[in-house]
Amino acid sequence: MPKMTMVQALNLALRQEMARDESVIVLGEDVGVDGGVFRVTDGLIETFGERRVVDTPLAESAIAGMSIGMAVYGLKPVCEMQFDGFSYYTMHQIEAHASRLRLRSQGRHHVPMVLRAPYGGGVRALEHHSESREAFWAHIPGLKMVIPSSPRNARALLVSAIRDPDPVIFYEPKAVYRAFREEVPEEEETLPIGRSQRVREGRDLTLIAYGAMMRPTLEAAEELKRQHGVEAEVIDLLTISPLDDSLLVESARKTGRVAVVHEAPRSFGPGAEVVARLVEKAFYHLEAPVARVTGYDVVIPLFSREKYYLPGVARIVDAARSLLSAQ
Amino acid sequence: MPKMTMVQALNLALRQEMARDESVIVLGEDVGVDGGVFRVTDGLIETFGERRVVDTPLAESAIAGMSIGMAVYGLKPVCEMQFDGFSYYTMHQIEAHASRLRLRSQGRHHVPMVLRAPYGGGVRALEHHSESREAFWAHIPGLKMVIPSSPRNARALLVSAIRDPDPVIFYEPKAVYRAFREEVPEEEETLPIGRSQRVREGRDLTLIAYGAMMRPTLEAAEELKRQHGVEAEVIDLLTISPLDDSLLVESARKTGRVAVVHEAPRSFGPGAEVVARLVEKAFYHLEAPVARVTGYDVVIPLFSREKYYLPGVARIVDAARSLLSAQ
Amino acid sequence: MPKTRIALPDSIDHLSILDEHGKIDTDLEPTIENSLLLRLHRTMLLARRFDERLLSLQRQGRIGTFPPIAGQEAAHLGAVAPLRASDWVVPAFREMAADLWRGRSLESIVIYNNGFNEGGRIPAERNDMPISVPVGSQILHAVGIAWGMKYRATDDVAMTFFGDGATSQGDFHEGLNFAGVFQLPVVLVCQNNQWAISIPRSKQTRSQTLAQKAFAYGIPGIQVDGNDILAVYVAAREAVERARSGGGATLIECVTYRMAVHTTADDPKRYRPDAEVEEWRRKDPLTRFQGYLAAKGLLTVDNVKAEEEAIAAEIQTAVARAEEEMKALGDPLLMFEHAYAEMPEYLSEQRADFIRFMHATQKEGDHA
Amino acid sequence: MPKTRIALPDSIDHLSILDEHGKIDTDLEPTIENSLLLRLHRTMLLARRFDERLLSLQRQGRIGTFPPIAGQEAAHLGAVAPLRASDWVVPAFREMAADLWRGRSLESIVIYNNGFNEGGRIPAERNDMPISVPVGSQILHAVGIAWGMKYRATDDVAMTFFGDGATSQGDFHEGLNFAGVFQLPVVLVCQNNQWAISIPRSKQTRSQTLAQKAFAYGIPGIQVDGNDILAVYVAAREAVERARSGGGATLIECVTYRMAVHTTADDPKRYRPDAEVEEWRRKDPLTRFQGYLAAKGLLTVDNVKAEEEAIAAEIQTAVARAEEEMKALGDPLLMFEHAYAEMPEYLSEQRADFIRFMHATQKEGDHA
Ligand SMILES: Cc1ncc(C[n+]2csc(CCOP(=O)(O)OP(=O)(O)O)c2C)c(N)n1
Ligand SMILES: Cc1ncc(C[n+]2csc(CCOP(=O)(O)OP(=O)(O)O)c2C)c(N)n1
Ligand SMILES: [Mg+2]
Ligand SMILES: [Mg+2]
Repeated sequence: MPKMTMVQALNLALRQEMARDESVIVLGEDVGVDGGVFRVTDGLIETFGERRVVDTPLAESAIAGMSIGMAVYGLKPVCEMQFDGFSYYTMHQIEAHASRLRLRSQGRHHVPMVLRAPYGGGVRALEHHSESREAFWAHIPGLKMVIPSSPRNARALLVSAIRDPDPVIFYEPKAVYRAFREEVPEEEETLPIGRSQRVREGRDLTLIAYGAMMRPTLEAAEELKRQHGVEAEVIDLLTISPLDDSLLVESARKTGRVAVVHEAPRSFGPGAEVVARLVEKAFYHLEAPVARVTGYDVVIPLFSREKYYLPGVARIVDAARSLLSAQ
Repeated sequence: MPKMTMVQALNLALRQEMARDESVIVLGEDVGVDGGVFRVTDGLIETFGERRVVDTPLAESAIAGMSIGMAVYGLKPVCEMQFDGFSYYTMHQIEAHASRLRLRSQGRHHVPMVLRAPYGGGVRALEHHSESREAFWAHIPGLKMVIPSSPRNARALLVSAIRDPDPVIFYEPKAVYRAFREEVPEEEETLPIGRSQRVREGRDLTLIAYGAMMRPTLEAAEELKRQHGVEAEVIDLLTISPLDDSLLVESARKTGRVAVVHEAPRSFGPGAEVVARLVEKAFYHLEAPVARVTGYDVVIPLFSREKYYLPGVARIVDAARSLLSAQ
Repeated sequence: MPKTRIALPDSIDHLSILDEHGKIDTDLEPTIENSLLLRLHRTMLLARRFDERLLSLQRQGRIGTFPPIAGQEAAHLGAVAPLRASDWVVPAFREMAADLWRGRSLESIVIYNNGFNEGGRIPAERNDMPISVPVGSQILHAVGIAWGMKYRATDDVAMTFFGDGATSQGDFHEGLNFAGVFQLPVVLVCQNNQWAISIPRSKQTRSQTLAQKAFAYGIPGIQVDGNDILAVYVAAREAVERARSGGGATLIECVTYRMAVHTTADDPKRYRPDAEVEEWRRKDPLTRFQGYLAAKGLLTVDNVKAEEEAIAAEIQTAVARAEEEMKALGDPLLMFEHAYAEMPEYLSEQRADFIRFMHATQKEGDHA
Repeated sequence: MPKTRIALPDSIDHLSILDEHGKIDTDLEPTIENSLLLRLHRTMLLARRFDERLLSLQRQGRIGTFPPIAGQEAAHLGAVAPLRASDWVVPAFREMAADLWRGRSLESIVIYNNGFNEGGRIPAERNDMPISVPVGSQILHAVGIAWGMKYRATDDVAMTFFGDGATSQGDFHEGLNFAGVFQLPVVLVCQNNQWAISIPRSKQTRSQTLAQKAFAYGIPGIQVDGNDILAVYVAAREAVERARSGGGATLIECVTYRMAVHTTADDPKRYRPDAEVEEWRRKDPLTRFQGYLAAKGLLTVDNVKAEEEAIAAEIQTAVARAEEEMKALGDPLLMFEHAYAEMPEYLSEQRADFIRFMHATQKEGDHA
């Protein structure tokens, strides 16, 4: 199996899905000739032409709204937001239409579109280029909100998202784009949307994370083992919404101690929902308050101070140790 | 003291603040001659003229964006969204600018604007006229998110919001607009933003709600007492964000049993944050899982089925009784 | 040539064929088959009467808030008449006459206005989008559908409707710009009915016409007398043909008038003089069209009377049938349908809990 | 008159005074005080050299990503030159020459580009808004500020900058429409530098000029040679005077060129031919302006040499000072500042926990 970066793996997913199904269309700002500012769509225009790889004018609401129309018409648009921080221009189109046309038309229309956006910090970028606002989308009924964490699962989830009959917001952790390589099979591979994964077994505590936070979380798990002899179970959400809580609940019941990690601001963030689900379904097994290791409730600072804002290995280990010493 | 509806009380707040401070400007769609579709701005144009009560073209992003400019220039714009369901068009302006200009300019500029929007169900309205998406705004650092529940606190909070140096999203429960009257003093009255209120004392369990959900919650508390001899403590959040958890924590420590009520969809909704805070700060006092009595994770149905979607007295009582029978 | 006037090829025409006094410009009069003229008339009359009936149902509390269409029937029907079934209409919320022409049932309208999502159902055999309430937002969907039509190399056309107020929205601008850049087969029909709730056209924008906004996107724009069904038809036909033949998008501004309330929750006395309404009453598109048809010998007093009776019966039956159908819609569990292709687990749990709760409270005899 | 051409009073002029061969149209040549001309030249030269320096700092890893301005200096400086201090400039992100003219320090630019929020600080004595990254969004702020100016009955003016790409955004449309409807003292300066990252002007919109988009809002529009500082100045002065005297908004399209990369993260070789860049190099605004000043006897080779040296020293000092200043910005707790006027309780708790954590891990010797 070839080793790929996440950018290459996403490109593979797009390339194969476009080859497989000519209703798949890629559109957005600079996705064509330029190959996308992160090069996720690199070379697609050479293979599939301007007909299927569409450089659009600079207008996010239109990119989303046109995608909705395309999807209703029977195409499978995969549109790109250049950065997470500009995707809120599409909020109205997504909330009012993408997520509801199935309901509004009583099943006659549906919106099999994918809206891709690089999210999160870690690449020394400008303001609005490092946000993590997946909670916005996760709160909208009728939408799906997916965040991969590695090249291989990114490829498989993007394929699933494209084939999904419902609209999927697909956030790509830009810090992971080129951070490491992983074997990704040439052959088609999908992953079910709406399922989280246990990526490390452990009995002492549970760490729940997703996206770019998976790496520091896994490192923290290693360090906990190495330095403290603690076996942390690690779960990768993969789908934020609809949130599948079965694995979380199972793990929390086993370990009784849970921390959830994300880079989004803490208050009203995705971690709160994880806590609420665990309280609903595993309350009597919890031996300590579920901890949230997250971004702070401020705008993510410009890049020189970003590292203090983003949860890192040390903060996760610190939280885990508090959890373990509880009671 | 005259008895007023919430609409009248809000009108009083605007009228008095405009008289007191000529930098207060009211703007929005149909807020002038028409007095607002709910009549909250009724008569203001007669008193203050077109200069200060501004009918705008139909463009929500512009209403918000222009308000940002006005506020930076030193005015205090109070802009109206005709309905909650159209306020997401302003998400970009609010997220990218209103909430950040203080930070971006390092204190040189700030954005003392208020964005008012009627929210929630209960008035037999059309699609997009009954949403409850306060969680969007609550998740944005730098913003404040306020929701009154009665004529008197609506008036006092709106006055505080107008005087606040930071941007405030002010959701008005349209189901309460004309539902009942309350004494509202002619004299100036404010309420601190960022403080919740205990509106009923009790020792058996805690009900936390806000906005339109306060009435069924209080009725549920009455019914719990009448039918089951249970003393429910009731807390009105008033400010959703920045969330003041001190009272919630204090009450949860006392009763050990808590339900949070809102009409927003459950997942990733405001209730999750309440649960998370209680877990962080009152975990060892909780005798049962914190319950969420909320809208379901679907788009709020058109009005004929709305009553099944919205939490009512019976659902709150039902949840309270489960809480009490836990363990 | 340091200060040069730039030659702009575009210009804006105003088109009017059948004037408010019934005078016809025979040079411009389109050749339309008699059967089509009569079908248009029937739909116009049906729409007018049904609109009146909805208003009375609303006053009786038998439906909820709705937006009447009176005065705009010609601007609806003239526009959709050149379309074929495989084309797509992407409406706003005030194009009931166009909806009826496209095959929407009276029943579905009554059901929708009673607050049942089922009233929005689009039958499998029909294209077209359901009603779109957020002003201007649907324009982008029409652009996307037109993109699909071009991609699939059909010669179908998407036609979208929106009001004068909608031209202020960002989505209007973005949609027209995309339509221009991609040369899409889309017809953009602006119902300039002079008001956006209480905001008059003059306060909506400072541009002299709405049609000239087409300049900004390099597409043709035309202004028509929207109460003249012949003028609307001619402009729409030209635009539809342009779109079908690869000529791209057209903006049509129909100058018309909203005769009634904005919605039944609105009181126009607060913001506009009766005299203005009276003035427009003289330009009524229905009487104007009827005069034309009578002059052509296609309509007699007796014809009209017979049609009125048939229409009254049709409406009567439809309302009764809708009220009957709604009895079958009482199941609250329907609110969990159509959220996703497959119901997510947590939503199933919520649904199950709702069922438990309903049983429990029904047993106790209250579920307020 | 059933099919009538509507008389539209608007038209679009193209203004050019000093052409790329240095030929001057003496009829149109503005009278500008020599001292102003020389100050403009100095700022232009400073901006050019500082831009070059930033590029080399970026290549050395001493600053982060930034958007170079080379080629657009005339379109920046000609626009802001007619402003006074009490006016407000509302920039996008590529108007460094205008920023310098308005008093922004070189230091703050270095600090900002090093990823410190402190670099965005606006000094108390200066109006103007900080950099705005989301394309087109800032236009609305200028409109709101202009609203305030009109409300306060000042004769100040707001001037906002944006690119060709920005004209596609909904916020551009909404902003210009509001500016027209409320007749606001705002000057809308479009930097049409032919590219929005990889998207050429021709794919951004189908309209022949960007200036003609003003028609849609009933405001005047003009296109100018953006590499001709005299033409830009004349057009801006006219627009500023119109705005000051209650005549409302103007759209100015400066036709210019982005000579360098979009940002230092961009590779224009992927999407545009070198030949195009070469062609524009011949239109360089700096050499053109220098030729004009030399012909006027205001600039000699020696003058320029002296200025170049002074500027090199100024830049050198500023970079050194900025790098010194940044040493004092190491405190991570600064990230909790300026969120609100008063820090909310829960944020204070987070801050306290951060302090606890920093102490704990510093003690253990790692805080990766
Ligand atoms: C985005 C949005 N903002 C506000 C509203 C509330 N609203 C409904 S109709 C309307 C006026 C629309 O005017 P126009 O576009 O002229 O259409 P008309 O009602 O005249 O048919 C308004 C403000 C809405 N539906 N959508
Ligand atoms: C709303 C938004 N979308 C996307 C981007 C990413 N982006 C930054 S600059 C740019 C192109 C801007 O083109 P133009 O307006 O012509 O300005 P220029 O860069 O040429 O100065 C894009 C797409 C952004 N900053 N904001
Ligand atoms: Mg209208
Ligand atoms: Mg550009």
